[in-house]
Amino acid sequence: GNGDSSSESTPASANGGAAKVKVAYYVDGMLGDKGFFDSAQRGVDKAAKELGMDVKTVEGGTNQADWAAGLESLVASNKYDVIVVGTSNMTDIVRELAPRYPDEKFIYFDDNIGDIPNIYSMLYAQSEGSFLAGAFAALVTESTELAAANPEKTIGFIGGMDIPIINDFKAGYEQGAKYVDPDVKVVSSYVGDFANAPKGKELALAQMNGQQADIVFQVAGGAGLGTLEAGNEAGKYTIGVDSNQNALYPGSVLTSMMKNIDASVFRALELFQQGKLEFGKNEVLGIEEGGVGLAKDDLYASKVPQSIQDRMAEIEAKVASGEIKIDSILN
Amino acid sequence: MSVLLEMKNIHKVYPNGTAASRGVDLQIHEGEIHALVGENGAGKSTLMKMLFGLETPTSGTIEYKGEPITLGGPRDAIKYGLGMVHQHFMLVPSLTVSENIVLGEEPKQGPLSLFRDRGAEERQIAQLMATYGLKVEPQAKVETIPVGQKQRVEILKVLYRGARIIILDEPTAVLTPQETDELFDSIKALVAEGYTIIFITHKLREVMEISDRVTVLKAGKTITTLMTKATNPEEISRLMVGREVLFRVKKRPAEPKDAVLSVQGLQAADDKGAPALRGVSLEIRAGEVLGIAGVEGNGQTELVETITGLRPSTAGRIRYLGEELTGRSAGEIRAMKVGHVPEDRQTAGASLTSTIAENLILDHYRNPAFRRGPFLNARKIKEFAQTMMQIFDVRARDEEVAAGSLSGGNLQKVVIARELSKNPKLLIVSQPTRGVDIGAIEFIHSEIVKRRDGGAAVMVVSAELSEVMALSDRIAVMYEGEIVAVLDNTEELTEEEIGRYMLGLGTETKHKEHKEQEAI
Amino acid sequence: MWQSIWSQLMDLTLVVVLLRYMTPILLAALGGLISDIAGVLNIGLEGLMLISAFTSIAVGSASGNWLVGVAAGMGASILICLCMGFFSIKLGVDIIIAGFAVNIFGSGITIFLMSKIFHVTGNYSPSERTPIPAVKLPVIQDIPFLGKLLSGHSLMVWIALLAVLFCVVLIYRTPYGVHLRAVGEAPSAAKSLGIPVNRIRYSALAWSGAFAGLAGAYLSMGMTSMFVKDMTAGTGFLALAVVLLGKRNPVGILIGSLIFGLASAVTTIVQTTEGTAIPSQFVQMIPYLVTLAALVFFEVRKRKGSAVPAAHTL
Amino acid sequence: MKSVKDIYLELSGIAIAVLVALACGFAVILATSSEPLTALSSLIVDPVTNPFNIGTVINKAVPLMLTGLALAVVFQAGVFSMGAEGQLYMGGFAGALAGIYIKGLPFWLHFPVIIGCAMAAGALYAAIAGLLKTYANANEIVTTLMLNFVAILTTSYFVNNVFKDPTSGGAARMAYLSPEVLLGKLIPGFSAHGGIVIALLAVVLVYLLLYKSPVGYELRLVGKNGKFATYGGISTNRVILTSIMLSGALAGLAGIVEVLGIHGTFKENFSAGLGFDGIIIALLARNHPIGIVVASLFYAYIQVGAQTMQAGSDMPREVAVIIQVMLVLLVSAQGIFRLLKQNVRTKGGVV
Ligand SMILES: Nc1ncnc2c1ncn2[C@@H]1O[C@H](COP(=O)(O)OP(=O)(O)OP(=O)(O)O)[C@@H](O)[C@H]1O
Ligand SMILES: Nc1ncnc2c1ncn2[C@@H]1O[C@H](COP(=O)(O)OP(=O)(O)OP(=O)(O)O)[C@@H](O)[C@H]1O
Ligand SMILES: [Mg+2]
Ligand SMILES: [Mg+2]
Repeated sequence: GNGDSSSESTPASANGGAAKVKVAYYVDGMLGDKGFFDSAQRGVDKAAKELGMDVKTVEGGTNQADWAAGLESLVASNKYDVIVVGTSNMTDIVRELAPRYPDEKFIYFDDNIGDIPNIYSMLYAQSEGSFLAGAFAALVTESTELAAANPEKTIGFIGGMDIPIINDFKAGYEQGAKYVDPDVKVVSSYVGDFANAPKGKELALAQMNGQQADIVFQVAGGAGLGTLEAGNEAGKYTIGVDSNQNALYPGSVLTSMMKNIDASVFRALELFQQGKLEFGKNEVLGIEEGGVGLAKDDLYASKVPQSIQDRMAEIEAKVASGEIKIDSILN
Repeated sequence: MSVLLEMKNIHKVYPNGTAASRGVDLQIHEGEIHALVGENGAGKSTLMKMLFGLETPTSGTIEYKGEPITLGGPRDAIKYGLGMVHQHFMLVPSLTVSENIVLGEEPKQGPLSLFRDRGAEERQIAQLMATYGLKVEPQAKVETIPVGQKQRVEILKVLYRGARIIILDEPTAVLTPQETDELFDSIKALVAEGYTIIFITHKLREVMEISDRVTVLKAGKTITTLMTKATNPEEISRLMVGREVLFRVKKRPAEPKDAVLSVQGLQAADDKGAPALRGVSLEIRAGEVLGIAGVEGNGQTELVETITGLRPSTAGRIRYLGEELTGRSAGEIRAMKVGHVPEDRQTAGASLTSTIAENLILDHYRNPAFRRGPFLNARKIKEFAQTMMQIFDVRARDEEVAAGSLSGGNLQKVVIARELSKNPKLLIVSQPTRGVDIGAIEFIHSEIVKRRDGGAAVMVVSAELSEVMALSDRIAVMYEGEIVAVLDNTEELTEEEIGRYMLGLGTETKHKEHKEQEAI
Repeated sequence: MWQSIWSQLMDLTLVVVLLRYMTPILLAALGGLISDIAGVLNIGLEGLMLISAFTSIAVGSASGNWLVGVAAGMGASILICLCMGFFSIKLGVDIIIAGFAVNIFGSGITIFLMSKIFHVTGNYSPSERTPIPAVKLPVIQDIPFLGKLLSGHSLMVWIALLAVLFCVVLIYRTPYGVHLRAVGEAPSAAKSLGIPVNRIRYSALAWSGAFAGLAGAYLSMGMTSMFVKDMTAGTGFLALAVVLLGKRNPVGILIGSLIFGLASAVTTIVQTTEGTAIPSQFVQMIPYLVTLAALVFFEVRKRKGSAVPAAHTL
Repeated sequence: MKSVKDIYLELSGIAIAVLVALACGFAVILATSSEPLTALSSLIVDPVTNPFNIGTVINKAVPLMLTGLALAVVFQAGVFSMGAEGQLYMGGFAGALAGIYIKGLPFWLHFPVIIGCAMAAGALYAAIAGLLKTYANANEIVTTLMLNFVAILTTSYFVNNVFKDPTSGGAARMAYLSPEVLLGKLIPGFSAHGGIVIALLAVVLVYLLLYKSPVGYELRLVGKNGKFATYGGISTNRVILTSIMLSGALAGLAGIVEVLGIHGTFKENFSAGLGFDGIIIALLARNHPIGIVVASLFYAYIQVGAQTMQAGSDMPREVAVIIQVMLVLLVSAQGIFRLLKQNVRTKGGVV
């Protein structure tokens, strides 16, 4: 922990006199993806509220060239006790930077950083989560209980871009679907970016109307919101991503594949405050660790047939126990 | 006659610091034709732009029928019955003739008068054309019609707006003699109807022929206003230029030597693909000037462009100093010491946004003498440009001034300087003095004659018959893409005779010489 | 794949999708056209569309009325265009710089306002949706073929098609249209006839704002019911390309937009067909390659029509 | 050439524009920030006081200089290319391939080979638009915009599939280039990398080429008056093609310098609009190489200012961007200069 900060002048704070923990969150992009950036922000915000931390978020923007310098100026300012940063895009940058600032501490999410003593890193087994989404989708398309499920065994996947990180979701999704029924067809399309919501919608409509996909899993950030809307408009089903998007179109977004970045970031910050966070450690947060999973809220409980819920619980248990092995295309 | 308009002590400083008017006074009487003369850059156009509200005087007053008026823009000027035909056409090329005529004052129809009333437009224009005898195809796009007709469109524009005072800024500069005559007929008809005309020209013959009074400007100041009847061209030119001006070119009889250029059966198409040259044959010898006369549009432009490599020929041969020119590029031909002063100095003859020096080195920048290693030799270029400007009396601050800021006469001198600086063996000169003041004309003419005497073969193309006659040793007349006569320029040769050939009314007797020419 | 394209062509899905892709491009391109013929090339279409997309959905959902939303979107877009005019006409900023500035501004201000007003980042989906209505034609909608062809499209699709007609009339049938062309082509000639050149330019920019505004509103209230940051994703630049592809004339622009819409629709089908061997990046290229091909095709055909070969080639 | 008075007027015009822009920016800051002074000082002072930030300004200015030059070259030839973005990707891509797959060359040979490959790739890619313009008369704005998409998608495919570094995990990139060919830091401890040397060298060369060489003379002549150039025997098509390819080579150079100086290898989406920023730079500089140095540094400065303001105060990123836009607009407001000059020149007159 950060026991000694007597030199810092602290304004009157909630947790009685003790110096506030100063946290900086560096976003290598911009907030508003309704995905992992926002999710981490929620974790950080929660830490500010519940743990009384002093939080500063810096958005680096979409220009990759800015990120290394942006993060470094934050680190070099020496104003923060711990820096939260993540995503696979930052891995190389942080690996290079952290050893040069051995006194600074980093909490890294969404990738494993390797053996660096001042970094605690967390990787989410997104292929595990996507496996569940795929299994879920296969169960939905074969369901006879769901009104909008057609006899065709076709499910859809819409990715933002045709890049490895997205294709890792896709690979898990396909494995999940094949696990339930090897005959299920998976139709995949890519928007080309993470912003073009109209295109995300058109692609979904084409999958649903042209290819008879009755459920579509989107991994396309803002563009994916168009996909969710398409499902609602076409009277079909969708699966949200990263955070719980079930409530956007109740009954149409049947579940969401969540990366629980918020919870894990909050947890890490809490441990940090207590001085218990093990720097130098790399964790893989899968289903078992609660790092990924399907969003099972009230909507899930009420809109998804019990039979599917039961099957999913069963599959989840098998994944968690390691009985089902899932291949990730990364590493 | 009553004073209709008066400009008093007008000063004008342009934003770039040029003082174009430095105390001008001008009185226009109702119903007169008032000529305005002066050297290039004397401030004639500027003065008229102020009268038409396009420029604001820096100081001074303008009075209309004795009342001071302010002109905030052309709209105000139009209210006072003013109309202006500009020195450079103010037309929108892709619009039709009738759209250009009514532009800004369209007949309207429909709800809230939102739409154009093309019927009314057609009727009004037809009537206008009939009344003033100015015929132009109303539905033709302006970019497709010849200059003479563009000029008519400009005048129709002014008449359509009901102007009673018409300013014509060098209207005859681009007209053929025939077109000029027609224009003068129209002007006379207008004056007879009570219109007032202000007329700018560099041609003193025209001043004498048509004006009632003439005002001379020099360096932004009024020198004087004279009754035309009480003066003569010599006096006017002396007032303008400040010295005697020669009106006849002094030249010795030609001493022609070997043939430099010989063209045989040359054919070429115009921009639209129609045949423009239908088998032209001619020969120019060292030490002579061959003039090309003809009504504009009879193939002169195409002839010059084909010889200089700017237009492909479809048949025939061009030989120059024993070498074949046909099929060579413009660059190669220029490199063979062929000089070419193009008819259009504003676009083809000069790059207005480049400096004078850059305009002058067009033939030299590849020359090793102007290089230093892989680079251009800036000092050498500067020296060269300064020398040229001195020899050809180009008046400008220095060689780094943009060519576009020169007056027309000075710009033409730059073009001539460049083409002569390469010591051409063949010099082709188109419209060498269009829009140029009399002092500069004298100078340019004498330079051309000097080259002839130096042994160059010279071809002069001009819409100005008097210019062709003044410069040429022989005159070839073009009509419909053919050379219909080649005449020796002797004392007996008259403008009327050439004129007949130009109109395609040639007689058998003179065709003899034409045949002779073909036999070469 | 071919079978899939064929069947979707036959059941007219292709046409429906084409119309949806075409509409924002067509509208924005018509806006670009009007400013372009008046001599003020508007590079800022992208930013204008974003601003309008945000404003229209924000106002539309607040007022509960899509018409108010669309009007607000257009208004905001027009306002920005007038500012562009102020900077370029009055202050002499290069119109291209002003256009890029609008693009950067549009992206920034929408995200900023979204967080300030709605406390959301990235996207805004109002709970009360007020989409631009679809036009269901009473009798026609039940006729098998004609019904799908003509009925059920968003009102904005029809507005876009009517806008082509509107632009034809505006440009060729009204005095104002002639003034626009004159100002763009020969400003000094226009000025010498007392045509208020600058005012015409402002108005042309305002028109381009109005049309870009419609295009933006269609993105957030027609094609979707949400605003997503940077959701135009290059549509404004495609519209700019269509302005030039369409040879600066409304019908040409309609054809250009149709070509682009068709290419996008076909691309969508190809992309959603299972088992295409072509990598997705190459499929995504189709609309751009088709646009290039169309441009070259039209130019070469035009050149064959003219008799004189260009005098000097390489 | 310009007189001292003109230069003086120009400079005071710029000073006024900057002051007005800052006033506008300050107004926005006052309206949105609770710590306006901190925000303002981090916007204006931070980029030039902290050595790390100075280095960042320089690093950001490097690609802007190169793309600015690329565009100035075509603009001067009268061609409105918007294709620097795509050419930059092609250059970075080809250069990175040469860096990774050509093995066994000594550094002093390998480095120029990499640069050469990048410039050649940029030039060849640009030649497509050039040939379409000269032979098919295809509008260069349309072709270059389309070709940008094509280049970005093509390189994206290859970097995600064929040439992906297997160890790169979720981020698509090629293998890192060997450190010896990378552009290292100029001075240890100072973040500016060697790209600035390349950029300044390019500025000098382009300046000489444009203003002191026969090629530049032809190029500018074609841009100013194509008819005159044709009349003078210059093949305008050849000149246009040359200028577009030259521009492509410079854009390719910008790409590889970013790769060697910042990223270490070719990464997907690494440019983020540098090719379009170059258009702004070239126009701000009125296509003059020296102006481009100033404009790039200015642009980089306000970009870094926007970042430091965001990091150092409560200003959100978007407001920082808006202030950045205001600065660009006002500094390029020639009308301010015009008014100023006019007042000085016609002073004493009744206007
Ligand atoms: N728009 C302008 N800006 C700056 N200077 C100008 C402008 N127009 C004309 N001048 C300058 O003002 C002076 C007078 O020009 P003006 O056009 O009135 O001459 P002019 O008598 O019509 O000459 P010409 O016989 O060549 O037509 C010239 O020195 C010219 O360079
Ligand atoms: N903006 C300007 N700045 C500087 N000089 C100018 C400007 N506009 C016009 N001039 C110059 O003013 C002079 C007179 O202009 P104008 O256009 O009336 O005549 P011109 O056709 O060039 O000359 P001429 O009548 O002799 O053929 C010309 O030299 C012209 O180049
Ligand atoms: Mg099914
Ligand atoms: Mg004049």
